[in-house]
Amino acid sequence: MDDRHRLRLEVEALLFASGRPLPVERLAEAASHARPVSTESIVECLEVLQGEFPVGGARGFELACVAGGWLFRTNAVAESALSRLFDVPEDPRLSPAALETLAIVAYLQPVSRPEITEIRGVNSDSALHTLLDREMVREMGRRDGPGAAVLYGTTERFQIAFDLPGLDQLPPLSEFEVGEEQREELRRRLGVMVQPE
Amino acid sequence: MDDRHRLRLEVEALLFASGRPLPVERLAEAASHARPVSTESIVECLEVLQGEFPVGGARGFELACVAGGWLFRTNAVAESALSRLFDVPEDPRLSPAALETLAIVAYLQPVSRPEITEIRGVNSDSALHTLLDREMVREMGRRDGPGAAVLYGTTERFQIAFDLPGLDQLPPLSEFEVGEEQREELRRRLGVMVQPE
Amino acid sequence: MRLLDLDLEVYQGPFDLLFTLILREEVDIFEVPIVEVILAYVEGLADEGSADWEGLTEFLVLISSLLELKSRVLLPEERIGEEDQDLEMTREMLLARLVAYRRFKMAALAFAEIREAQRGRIVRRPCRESRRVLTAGADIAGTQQPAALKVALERLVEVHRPPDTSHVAVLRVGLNRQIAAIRRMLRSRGTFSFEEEFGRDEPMVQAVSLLALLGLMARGDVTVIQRDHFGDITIAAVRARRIA
Repeated sequence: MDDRHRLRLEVEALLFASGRPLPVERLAEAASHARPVSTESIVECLEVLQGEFPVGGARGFELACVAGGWLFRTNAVAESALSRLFDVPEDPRLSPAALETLAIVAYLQPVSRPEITEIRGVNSDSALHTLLDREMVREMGRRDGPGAAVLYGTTERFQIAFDLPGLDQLPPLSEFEVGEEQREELRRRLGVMVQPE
Repeated sequence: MDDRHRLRLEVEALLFASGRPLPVERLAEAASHARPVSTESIVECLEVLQGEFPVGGARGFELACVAGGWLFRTNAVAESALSRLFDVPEDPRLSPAALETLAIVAYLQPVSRPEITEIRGVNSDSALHTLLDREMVREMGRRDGPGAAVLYGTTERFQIAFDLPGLDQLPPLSEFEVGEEQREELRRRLGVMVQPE
Repeated sequence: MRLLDLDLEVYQGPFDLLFTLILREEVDIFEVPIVEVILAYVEGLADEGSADWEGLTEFLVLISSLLELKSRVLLPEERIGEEDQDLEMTREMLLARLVAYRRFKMAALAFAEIREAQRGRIVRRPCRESRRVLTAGADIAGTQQPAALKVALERLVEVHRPPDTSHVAVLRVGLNRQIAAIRRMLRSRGTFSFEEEFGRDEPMVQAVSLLALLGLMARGDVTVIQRDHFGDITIAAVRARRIA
């Protein structure tokens, strides 16, 4: 492969991998790994690529100059296909992690993220994210005091999915009736620091 | 633009935008926004694109079949330029312990932590943690019965990182078997009864 | 016995170490300096500062198979046919584990190569975040079981009840310590009975004492007499030996 072809290959790879607009200087800098590459030769490459992938052309992506740099982006014509790709239908199943997290939120609400993590013993951010995303769980304000952790509770959508007329209709736990007092006892048993009130 | 060109444009855009391997069915599904698109016509588009962006070809990126789907990735030739673009290496090397653990998970999945330890003869928690962290390995549920050990398997990311079209494309484990000669030598050296004396 | 450089850092565990010792260094099992392997391992553990129980178990299994093989040679020769079969089994088991481990070690090396060839290939991040399209409320009504929530939470309560360990005594025993203890007794008395000294100790202490003893035998520092199978062992110091 001669130098010019190799440079074209590299510029193409850089633009593809970056995902953000790359100024000509930045491209030249990155391509100068073996010997110095001038901005002129970069501009030359970009012109060839622009001819091949023009804005609004017949290809799936196009080379555009935005925000002081160069960038590959998808062709607007493909929008309908793309939104079908990125709009993910809801998976009716709940992962074990999501179910555990949901159980904690359901029985102990309002409950904070650190408390959930403490009870489960593992980071629960992604499970919580899924539940928020699926609108099974929602933010319910913040705890008073320093740190002010966000508190989470269940939603109406949760009650619909689990066919619960009300939160007091959650199945009783073998050893606990789920009243206000028992909830505190449960928190204590699960090792959640009880906040000084 | 005729239908065939438009489909090609869309497939190109989908592959470009996805960042994850897209199975033929997924491409067909996304492209079916106006009227149903058959997997055959998708395969036809992929063949054209593969001709244009072959693996190890003269372009900055290539169309590869990994993890059961199709994916654009940069050409390995552009590595030096790319490493100058990204300050932090995208994927630090895996330690020998992590690679051993990964090999065990890849071939024996679903496999539990004690099973991995038994084969390696050392605790593999930290190696497993690294692999989970790097999303090369994931939890796959639990074994039935008491104790209920967590089971691990490999991820899509593992297949992308190791250029595997599918898990059935792993190099056969028999390739790594200790040879008959070595085995005999081992047997001999373990054989205390045949003391030379 | 020749000195081996036992830098355990280099090895990915006892099987790796043993495989290398036996094949690359061409050492017969008889020559493997078990005490040094154990000491290096125990020191490694001390450096790590945390107990690796699973690894320790595997290590003990390996070492005990090694010891069984070695002890057959070191202990007085009174073998009968049945024991030869046991020996064969121990040998086959050890061989099987070495071979099983080795396969994955080689696979790991192949993985490293594949990964190295792939390093330059970058997959870009997706152009946009996926958006979850929620199913209509009417369609999800009653799709989930409330009992599943109860089960999930009860399991967490179960997990968080710490096990009662009040009946477990803390046992302090170490290989170095037992080696030193045996040496002390030999210095003061010249000879002693295993049963009398360790017979009333915890099984773990007895096991480690036996490991220590076998290690000292392997070095040629002690000699033992065992009159009957499973009978008491009399231990005596080897005097004329310490030249170097």
